[in-house]
Amino acid sequence: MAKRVLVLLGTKKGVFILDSDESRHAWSLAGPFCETWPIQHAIGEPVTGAIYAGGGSEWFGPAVWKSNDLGRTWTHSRAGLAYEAGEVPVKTVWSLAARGDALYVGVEPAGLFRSDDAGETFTHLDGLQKHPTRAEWNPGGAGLILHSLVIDRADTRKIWVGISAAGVFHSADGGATWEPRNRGTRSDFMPEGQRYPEFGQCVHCVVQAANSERLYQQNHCGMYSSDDGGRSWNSIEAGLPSSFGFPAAIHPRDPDTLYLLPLNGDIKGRYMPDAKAAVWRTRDGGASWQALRNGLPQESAFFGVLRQALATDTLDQAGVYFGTSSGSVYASRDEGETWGCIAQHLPMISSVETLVLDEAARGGA
Amino acid sequence: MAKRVLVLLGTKKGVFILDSDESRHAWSLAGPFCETWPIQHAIGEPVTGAIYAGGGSEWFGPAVWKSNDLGRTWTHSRAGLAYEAGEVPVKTVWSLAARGDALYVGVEPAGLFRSDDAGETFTHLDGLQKHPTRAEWNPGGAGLILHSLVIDRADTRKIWVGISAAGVFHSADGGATWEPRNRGTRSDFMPEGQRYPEFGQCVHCVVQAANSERLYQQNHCGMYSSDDGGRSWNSIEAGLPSSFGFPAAIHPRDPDTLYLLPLNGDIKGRYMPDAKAAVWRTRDGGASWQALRNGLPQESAFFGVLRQALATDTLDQAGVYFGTSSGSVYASRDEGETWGCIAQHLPMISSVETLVLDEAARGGA
Amino acid sequence: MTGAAGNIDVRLSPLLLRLFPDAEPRLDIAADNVCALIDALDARWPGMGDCIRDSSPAVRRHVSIFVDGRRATLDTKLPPGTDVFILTAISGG
Amino acid sequence: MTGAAGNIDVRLSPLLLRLFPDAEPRLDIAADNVCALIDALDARWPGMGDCIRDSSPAVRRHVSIFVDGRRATLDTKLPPGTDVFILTAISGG
Repeated sequence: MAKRVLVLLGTKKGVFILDSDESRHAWSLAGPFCETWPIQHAIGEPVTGAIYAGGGSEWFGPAVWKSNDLGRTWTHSRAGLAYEAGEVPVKTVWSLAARGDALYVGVEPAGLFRSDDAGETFTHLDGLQKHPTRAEWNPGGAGLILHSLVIDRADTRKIWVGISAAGVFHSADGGATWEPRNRGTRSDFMPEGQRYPEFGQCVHCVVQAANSERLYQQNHCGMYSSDDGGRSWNSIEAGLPSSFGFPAAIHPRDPDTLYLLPLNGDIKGRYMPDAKAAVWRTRDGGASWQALRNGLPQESAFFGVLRQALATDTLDQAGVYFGTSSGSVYASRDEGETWGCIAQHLPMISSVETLVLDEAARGGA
Repeated sequence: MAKRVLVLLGTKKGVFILDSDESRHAWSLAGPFCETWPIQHAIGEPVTGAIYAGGGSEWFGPAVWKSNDLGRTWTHSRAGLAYEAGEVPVKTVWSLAARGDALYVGVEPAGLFRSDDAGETFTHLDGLQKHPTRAEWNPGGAGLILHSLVIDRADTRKIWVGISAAGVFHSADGGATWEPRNRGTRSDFMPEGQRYPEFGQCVHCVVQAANSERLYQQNHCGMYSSDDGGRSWNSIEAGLPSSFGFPAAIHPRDPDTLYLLPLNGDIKGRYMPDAKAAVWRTRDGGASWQALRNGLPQESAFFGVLRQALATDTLDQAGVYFGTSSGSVYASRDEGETWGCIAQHLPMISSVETLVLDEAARGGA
Repeated sequence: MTGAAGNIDVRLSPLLLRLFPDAEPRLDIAADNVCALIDALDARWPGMGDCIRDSSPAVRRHVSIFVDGRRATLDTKLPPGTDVFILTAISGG
Repeated sequence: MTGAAGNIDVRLSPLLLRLFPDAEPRLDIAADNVCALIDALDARWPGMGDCIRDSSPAVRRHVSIFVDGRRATLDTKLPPGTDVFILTAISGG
């Protein structure tokens, strides 16, 4: 059956949706949705076709928005999406992951919630709050944020989260108990002799490889992979122009293929290296890297790309998409070989995700 | 003598400078300067040729940067740019105004400093801190910010400041004493019956007309002019697509000509009305308005323009320039009739100012 | 428009109305204090309570509740006939 | 490299060095506590003090001073031979 591709954009001012047929040549733009709230993450659930968006209003606090008709109409809920009275209140939703009607929600200050009714009501999985190291977690410059959420494909009790700046934590029991999984990742911002702590790393993005249990991690200080569920991490940054970047996106079928967007460095402005835009790809699990620049701006590219703003689709050949801090979206329909700008003049883009549907589903957005 | 035009951009990641001859057809871009600090305002002083930039590092606090060679080299100073011990510290510099070697600096939390040695050292003009209403000033959502700074052309002891959200204040004695100047401006965000207070208005931008003592004010709630130094304000918003916007820029010679960039409204996303970009111009002091769209994006323009990001130059015909929240700069060399994009892919633009020099000054940036 | 005996007269911010399109911009409601008022609003329009009040618990930082023209907290008493405005703060950018 | 008798061993953040290109990344300096250390740095490189310390007075929120591996405040004592790192916090966006 013919496919339809939606690119879901979480932005500083609501959700936007780009929509194309499977040729991915022409895109229509709809939005802004979600009352122009700052949206950190918008995702699509491929089985139910639901679209979820999480963020936080500066007036009204956090909520999860939902559309069952591909963006045409939206509802919002915050039922149960709160800590106990007296705790620092939940400020905003940062990350979402869905499996059918189960929805996982990562928030700031760092915590994890779960919905079993497709985002109507939420339950706090309080294991992270009860972790013995919790009091020592460092909020870093941007706050204590649970921004990366990996639910194992085979066993949804197995969860990895990335928290800035506490590091990677793993639960084998659906969020009840957690352990730090940071061995081998650096903390260059600590004094010498304290740069490989048990926790406190500034993780930027964690993803799980396709058809595999392998994890990849873009960190504030380096790029890593792990073949043992995060118990140990190996540096795969050799060959990259910078060890600093935010997002990482996996190929939909090949566990050895990964896309990154390195920036020029932590303290040098955090834009494209040499102000020339490139996506970097490995085909061999990080042993070697190629710059993909064909069609991307090669001068004065002073934008950044945030941690959730790089994605692939599931077509063959895979599409690759990223959204910039300056509100442009670039897309490749050939696994990164060639690129084009498919939207511009948008608000700052926080997240990019794709939803591939059977053409019969056409009618929304 | 032939002229050279610099467009000074304050951005979230440093200062950038666009440079052209007087034809204003081709622009070269230099930057980022100022160690990619968040810069709220960058200005040029036309007599000395000095460029000043004010901002605040998230690590190191506020400073004023200065270049005496048109951007090639920079120094920074914060000597004296602090409140008394125990006060809430100065967070960032927001606005600058220069007259020869005198430099006025508006900061957050709202206060005013003055340098008499071209930005080497600063003295706090503490009249605003001592104002009897100070304790009641409302910081609003973005903080208590002195963002608008008008120094009278003829008499530098006469100063008007705009503070969010305390309103407009005037000093006739160089900053020693102040009085509120808000009569006639609305506060729609207050309960009915309290919408014309003595102070507490959410002023967005104050400018002084050319060759005149007239003031113009873009407010959160309306657009106003005053012919009595701000003692009373008259609404001039009829004919505009929205009463909400941030910047205002005067024509260099005609006191009746003013440029604005209205947004679609306070609670609707704060982007271009109908997502079509337009600068609005009056030629009759606000009695009527025309939309100037020729060459500006007319679809999906979901960007905003911040309060200091619209400027004119002093050539004949006057140039008009604005920078967007999505990092693009648009310019007109015919007083707004036609427009072109002269830079893109930049960080979020906070301020746009111009510096017109005699061609002999060429050599910097 | 003054309320029924014992009731208070509540007006809601346009931003809240955008979020809860079924809500009324102005309503009569019975509540002894601000906290009880928020509970009553939440009972009518589920979720509205958490939009106005956070789990501190406190009125959210950028929401203002004016009771007879003065800024109120959760404990502020609401005698019959009181005027209440629930407004959103101005905000930059 | 341990300092001269009575001195402490101070290392400065790369970000501070970018702002003060004449400063040395590592130096021996005499100071009884963190506040005196900052005064001494400011005397050598005018303006550096206000970059590290705000007018609260306190170490700036996103600057960390580690004294023998532990996070310090302005009052923290600096016995001779102490290792001091002046570092900048990680930060988003």
